[in-house]
Amino acid sequence: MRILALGVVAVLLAGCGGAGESGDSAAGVRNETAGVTDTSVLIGTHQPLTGPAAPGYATISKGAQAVYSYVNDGGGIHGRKIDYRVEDDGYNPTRTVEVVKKLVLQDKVFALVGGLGTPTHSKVVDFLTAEGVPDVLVSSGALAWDDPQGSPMTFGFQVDYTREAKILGTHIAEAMPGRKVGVLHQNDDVGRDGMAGLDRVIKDAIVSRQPYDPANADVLPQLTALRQSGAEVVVCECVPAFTALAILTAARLGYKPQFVVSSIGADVTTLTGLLADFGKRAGAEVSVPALLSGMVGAGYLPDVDSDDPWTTLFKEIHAKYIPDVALTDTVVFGMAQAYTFAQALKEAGRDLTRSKLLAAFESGKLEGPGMTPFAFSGESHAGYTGAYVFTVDSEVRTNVVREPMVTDRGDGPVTPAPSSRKTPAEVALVG
Amino acid sequence: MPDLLTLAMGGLTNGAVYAALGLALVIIFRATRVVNFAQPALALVCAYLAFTVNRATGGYWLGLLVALVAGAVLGALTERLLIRPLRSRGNELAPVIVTLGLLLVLQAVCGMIWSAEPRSFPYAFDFRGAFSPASVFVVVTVVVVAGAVLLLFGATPLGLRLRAAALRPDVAGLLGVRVGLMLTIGWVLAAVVGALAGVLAAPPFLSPTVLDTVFVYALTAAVIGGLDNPVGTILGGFVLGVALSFVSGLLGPELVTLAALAVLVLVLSLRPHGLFGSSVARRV
Amino acid sequence: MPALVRHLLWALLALVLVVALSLVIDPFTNVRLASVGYYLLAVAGLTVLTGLTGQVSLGHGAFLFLGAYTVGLLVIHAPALPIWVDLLAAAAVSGIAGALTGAAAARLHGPYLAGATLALAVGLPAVTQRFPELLGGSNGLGFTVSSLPPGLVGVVPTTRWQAWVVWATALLALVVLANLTTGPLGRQMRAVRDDEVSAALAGVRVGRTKVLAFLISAVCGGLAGGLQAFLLGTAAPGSFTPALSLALLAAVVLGGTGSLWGALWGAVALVYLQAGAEEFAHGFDLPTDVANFLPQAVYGVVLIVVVLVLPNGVHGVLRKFSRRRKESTV
Amino acid sequence: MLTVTGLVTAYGPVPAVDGVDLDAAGGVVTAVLGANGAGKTTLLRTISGLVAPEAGRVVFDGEDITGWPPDRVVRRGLAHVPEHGGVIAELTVAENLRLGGLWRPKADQRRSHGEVLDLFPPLAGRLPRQASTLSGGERQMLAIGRALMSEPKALALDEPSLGLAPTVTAAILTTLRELRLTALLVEQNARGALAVAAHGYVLAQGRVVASADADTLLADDQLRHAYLGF
Amino acid sequence: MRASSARLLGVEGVTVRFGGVTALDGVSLDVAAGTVHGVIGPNGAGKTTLFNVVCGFVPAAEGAVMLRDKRLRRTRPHDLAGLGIARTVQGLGLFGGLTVLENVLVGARGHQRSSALGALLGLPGSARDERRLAERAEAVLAELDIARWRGALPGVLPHGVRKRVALARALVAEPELLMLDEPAAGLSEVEIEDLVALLRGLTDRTSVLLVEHHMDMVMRVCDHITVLDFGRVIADGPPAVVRADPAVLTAYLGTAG
Repeated sequence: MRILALGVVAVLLAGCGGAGESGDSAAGVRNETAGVTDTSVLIGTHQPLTGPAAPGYATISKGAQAVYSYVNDGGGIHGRKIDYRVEDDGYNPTRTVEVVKKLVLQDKVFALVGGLGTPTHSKVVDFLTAEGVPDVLVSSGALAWDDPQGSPMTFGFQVDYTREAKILGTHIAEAMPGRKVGVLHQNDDVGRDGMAGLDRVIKDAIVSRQPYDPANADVLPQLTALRQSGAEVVVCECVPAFTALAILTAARLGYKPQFVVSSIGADVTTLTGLLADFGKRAGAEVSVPALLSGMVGAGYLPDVDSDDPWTTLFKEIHAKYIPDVALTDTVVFGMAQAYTFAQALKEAGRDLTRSKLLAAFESGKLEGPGMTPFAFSGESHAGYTGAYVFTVDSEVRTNVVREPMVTDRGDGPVTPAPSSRKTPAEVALVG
Repeated sequence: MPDLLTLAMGGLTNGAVYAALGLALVIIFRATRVVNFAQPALALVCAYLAFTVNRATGGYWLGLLVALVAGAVLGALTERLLIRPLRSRGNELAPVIVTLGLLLVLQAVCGMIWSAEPRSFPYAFDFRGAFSPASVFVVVTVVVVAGAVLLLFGATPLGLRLRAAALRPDVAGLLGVRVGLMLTIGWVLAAVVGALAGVLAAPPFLSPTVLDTVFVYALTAAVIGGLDNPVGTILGGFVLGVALSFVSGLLGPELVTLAALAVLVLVLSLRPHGLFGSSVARRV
Repeated sequence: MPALVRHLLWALLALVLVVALSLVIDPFTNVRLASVGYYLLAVAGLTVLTGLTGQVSLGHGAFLFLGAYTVGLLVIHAPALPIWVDLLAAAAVSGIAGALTGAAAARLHGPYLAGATLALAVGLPAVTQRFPELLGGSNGLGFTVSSLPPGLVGVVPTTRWQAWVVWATALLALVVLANLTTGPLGRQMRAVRDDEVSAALAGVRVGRTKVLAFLISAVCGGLAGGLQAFLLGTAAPGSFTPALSLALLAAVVLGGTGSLWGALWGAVALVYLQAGAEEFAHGFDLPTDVANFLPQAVYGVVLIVVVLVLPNGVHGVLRKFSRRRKESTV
Repeated sequence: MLTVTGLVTAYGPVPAVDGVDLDAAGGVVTAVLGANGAGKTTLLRTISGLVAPEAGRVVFDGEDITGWPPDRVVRRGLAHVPEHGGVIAELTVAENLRLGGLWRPKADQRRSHGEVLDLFPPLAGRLPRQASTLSGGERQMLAIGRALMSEPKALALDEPSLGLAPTVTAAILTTLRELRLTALLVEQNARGALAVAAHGYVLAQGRVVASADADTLLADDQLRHAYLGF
Repeated sequence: MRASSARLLGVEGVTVRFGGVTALDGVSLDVAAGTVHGVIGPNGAGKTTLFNVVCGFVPAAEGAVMLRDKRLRRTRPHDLAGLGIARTVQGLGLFGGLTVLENVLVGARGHQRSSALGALLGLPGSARDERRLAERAEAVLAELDIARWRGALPGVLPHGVRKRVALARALVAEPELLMLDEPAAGLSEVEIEDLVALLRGLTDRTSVLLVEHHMDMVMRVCDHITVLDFGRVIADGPPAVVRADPAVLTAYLGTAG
């Protein structure tokens, strides 16, 4: 028996990374320069690389890594190469907590960048706050990240679901007045916050609200209900796979509503890939152009199809570092996020500390890939403040029909975004 | 008033797939008293192979054929390499864990080869309309295959051997039946039916975890119907499919899994061996 | 020495070892140490059920789910309660659920029980979607348990304290399980497992015994879930997938069915096999998809190999080994 | 016809058959007698390949069949009717019968089928019924008839009288003798068995304790008393 | 033959049918207190069914089973021990995963006083209880001369020892009525001699009802014998009477050609 007990000790010790005490909150002192050396800075993230949420999201970190490689090959930021550690949490909150604790306590990352998912990331915000670890550019449109008092370390990234829905609702009210609106929404904060935004603008027009469960790929009952409600417009607060499922299921029912899709589910490249095969077998009426043309979507990052200078840069990086990964909005998301973080590192200056990084975010000087400004300031930690609206034409190209708009998450108006926006050359991270 | 007909037809299509995968489980359970937890993964590999062939040739039927052949090979390999060594063990937990392990390995292999991204998988026919050709194809195929399997078991010498080997392996051996071979054939047959279920369940999107819920409902259908009763399982699959479609449409999609649990608890508390299952006589 | 004293001494020794260990390891390893602790409890509970009464549950994650949510709700809505009250409540809630499940399951055998319990693991967490206001929907509950006694703030790091609480609770429960396995109840459970009719003829109430086993096992699961919530501050449906239930059962078999020592090896495997496989995958320059799925594949292969090569699990091998050593020294 | 030498079979550490030598001559019935647990059934199961022996040899019709799988043994011509007949209750009478000789050419199967029904007329009327509905005697007929479907060179029977009325037992045993098959007959019903057998072996504790002509055994009061319980 | 008039068990005109088959047909018998009562008959005569009726596992279509003066209704197996009945089963039914001592301890279940909770918490009362039971079990093991096997699993033991373990498990409950299903099956002559002596020695504390094939043994051990054939009683009485009955000879030994 004693042998067994000693075995336990040995096994546990084998997994022990070192006996340092710093980094734990009880030590009382925040380590301002954890993960930073003269030649490198270590950052981490949690992503669903496997499991139910992996489809659609597993490529974000690929895009981010490509940008970091590009930056590092250009000499890094202030001479520091960015070491990006991706931990798989399988979209399981328990594992999120475990891997984030590992990143913070064992790997001692300087900052957490772009942690993905509301159910997952919401469980580590308090911990990161307590440990004093910057928690920036969270990959989720939930409202919780914007809480400078309660969670001073946390900053959002993408436009929140409420703001975006207000903009889409405004578009519906103006471009499709008097039409009955149905909503298909994921049964979590994506749907709840999105509906809150719609309700601020077009509450009276909504005739049916159908939730879907991401674990149940059969949305026939929901689309049937939407059709029965007489909805002429269907707003999709969905992830891409469910946008595609909704479009296909509507086609299956012979139901032809105007689809209006929030940015998380409106990735035309991904949708094209998902819907590609059906036209081949079932005829032109279910070809990709037939299914997607006319779809209205929202975006806040430059479109993959556009000749935006940022898109040009991202295409170059893509071609050089990850040519075998399809260049989707999801990949661009990861790239834009990484680029924004690199900018913040540059802004923080040569003597990098965690406080300086936070200050760089709150400076309001970060402008970049996104089509609308960040809300970042001392008072707000919300990410992008608005979105543009596009439609898909019969050649599956996107056309912007409403230039970038900004709004707040309350009852404020929807107004055009400022037109000024830095180009890659102005940001000049490399070279 | 909800569109009950559409809900029913949608449920029938889903139920056909549960029935087919459930039938695969029942065939193996009857032959070897093992619940094959690797069944969804075996079917998944076959569906991905069909996908690859589809992409390469643009045709549907060659892909289906490849999937069925792959199913046969995988079924035989699984039985010979993983299940047979456990037969003499007499431990009902061992095959559970081994098939679970295989499930993890095969799902991971699919992820490694085809990535976690969903891939569009075509329907066999036009999928539009309440009674779309694609839905009719799924339902008819499953009914025909189930009928063929029942005919094979009930009316052919091979079926007689299979049943004898499953019911009384010791006696079957004494009657000249090659019991080991019959068990392998049972697994092959089940894996082929499973592969078919996988290909039918794959549209519109295929990803490594897509068959997990299908498997849970297939197992539910088999348990409701009685694990050793193919007819009960097929009925169970269709009934469950329609019931869950109604629950999703009338009460909300979040209640679907709870409804499946409720049905299961109800059935098993009335009949611990399923609606049509045979109970083993109590030994005194 | 009476069994109780012997078991308590063992638990005390183990606790001393854990405390000593927690002093020399870094904070994150303390988190892992605590994780081993709550998994140990969950696996031990399941191994009692599976090993002693032969009932195979594929749904034990449901009891962890109940325990975690009980602690989460109490921490949020009754923050004044001390953590041990929360844990007792978690044990009570899952115990009641376990008794109900056990009563429904007592007539079921083999695959029927497996199917029903799997449906439980799939179905129960969906309750959170039905009551999103109370249970947080798919986001679940997030909270922080601050249980560090005021006198220890700044003296003992949080993670170390958490490891102590988790292990103290787990070891206390293990003492009860050890009493069970070595005492008359465990004997009756094994009798029921081996031959229900003979056990009944000897006066053992077969149904009641099976329900009791389920109840005890569920209490352990609920406590483990409560400890997980205490440690990680989260209770969300995404954490209690069927995969968790299956992993617990796999850990039982990996360690060696029916043995509390085996439960320890199973728990260590649950925590370190995944982590180890990830390190292993990162160690090579592999394509992303391969690297992402390698840990899962390694886990699956380990399961298959262990069952095929070590029928009695890790503990079976160690016992054989130590017995052989003993014999060679005599 | 069938020669067993030094056969040892064990379940676990205790041998159930412990060095048995036995010789069954062609064309006659050889009886194996003994109390419950004497090792009779294990002996038969080892001969027909259901259990692997620890030691010893089984030679049948000039060929060493030791360790052969049971399906090969029956195809070689040695059919085994197990204890209680081994009728598969879930199958019909017709299916049970067909199982006996599935590997043989169709024409041979048909011929044997006719012969078996001639031999056991009660079966003919019950072909489509589930075997579970048969009476004990009918089951035993079905079991023997099924074994005959393989047109065996020899038959090994395990307690065909189990649970049968004496008249039925007598009828079955008489049929057996009239078939003039080589048969190895394991029985507790010693008197009935010895009445149709040419030679008898008595087993106790897995060993042969007596071997003699059937008549000699019937006449030996002391042996009867000690080992056969009557 | 011991004079003992008090009736412990009475079977009164019991008929049992399974589907269309009549397994028992108006069977009556009395077991007097302090006696060994044998039930014999060819295989399939209905002996095990009779046992099951007495235990209450199988309901009688007609007739009644009386224990002392109380009519036994449908009993669940675990109630038997409380009624003072212990029974062995044909297949022995030993617990393969329990040692010999543990097997016997399970049989002593009825004499356990401490509660489940006490056992879980390992309270002193439970530990005392456990010691007391262990002493009783050891005593029975010693009486049956199998104490040296106490730590072994049944699977590795010779058949004769296993039969004794099953007997010990029944005896440790100190029943008023001990029901033995073929206690001599598979035993050697020497072992049967021991068994006969042992059973004769039990009559001061329990009555025995046994089903047995081994005629010689039954004749020597029993005070009274009931012979069944095809579900009917064809003879009933002391061994000498039964032995001489021609109907018994025909039924039990079979007719010769």
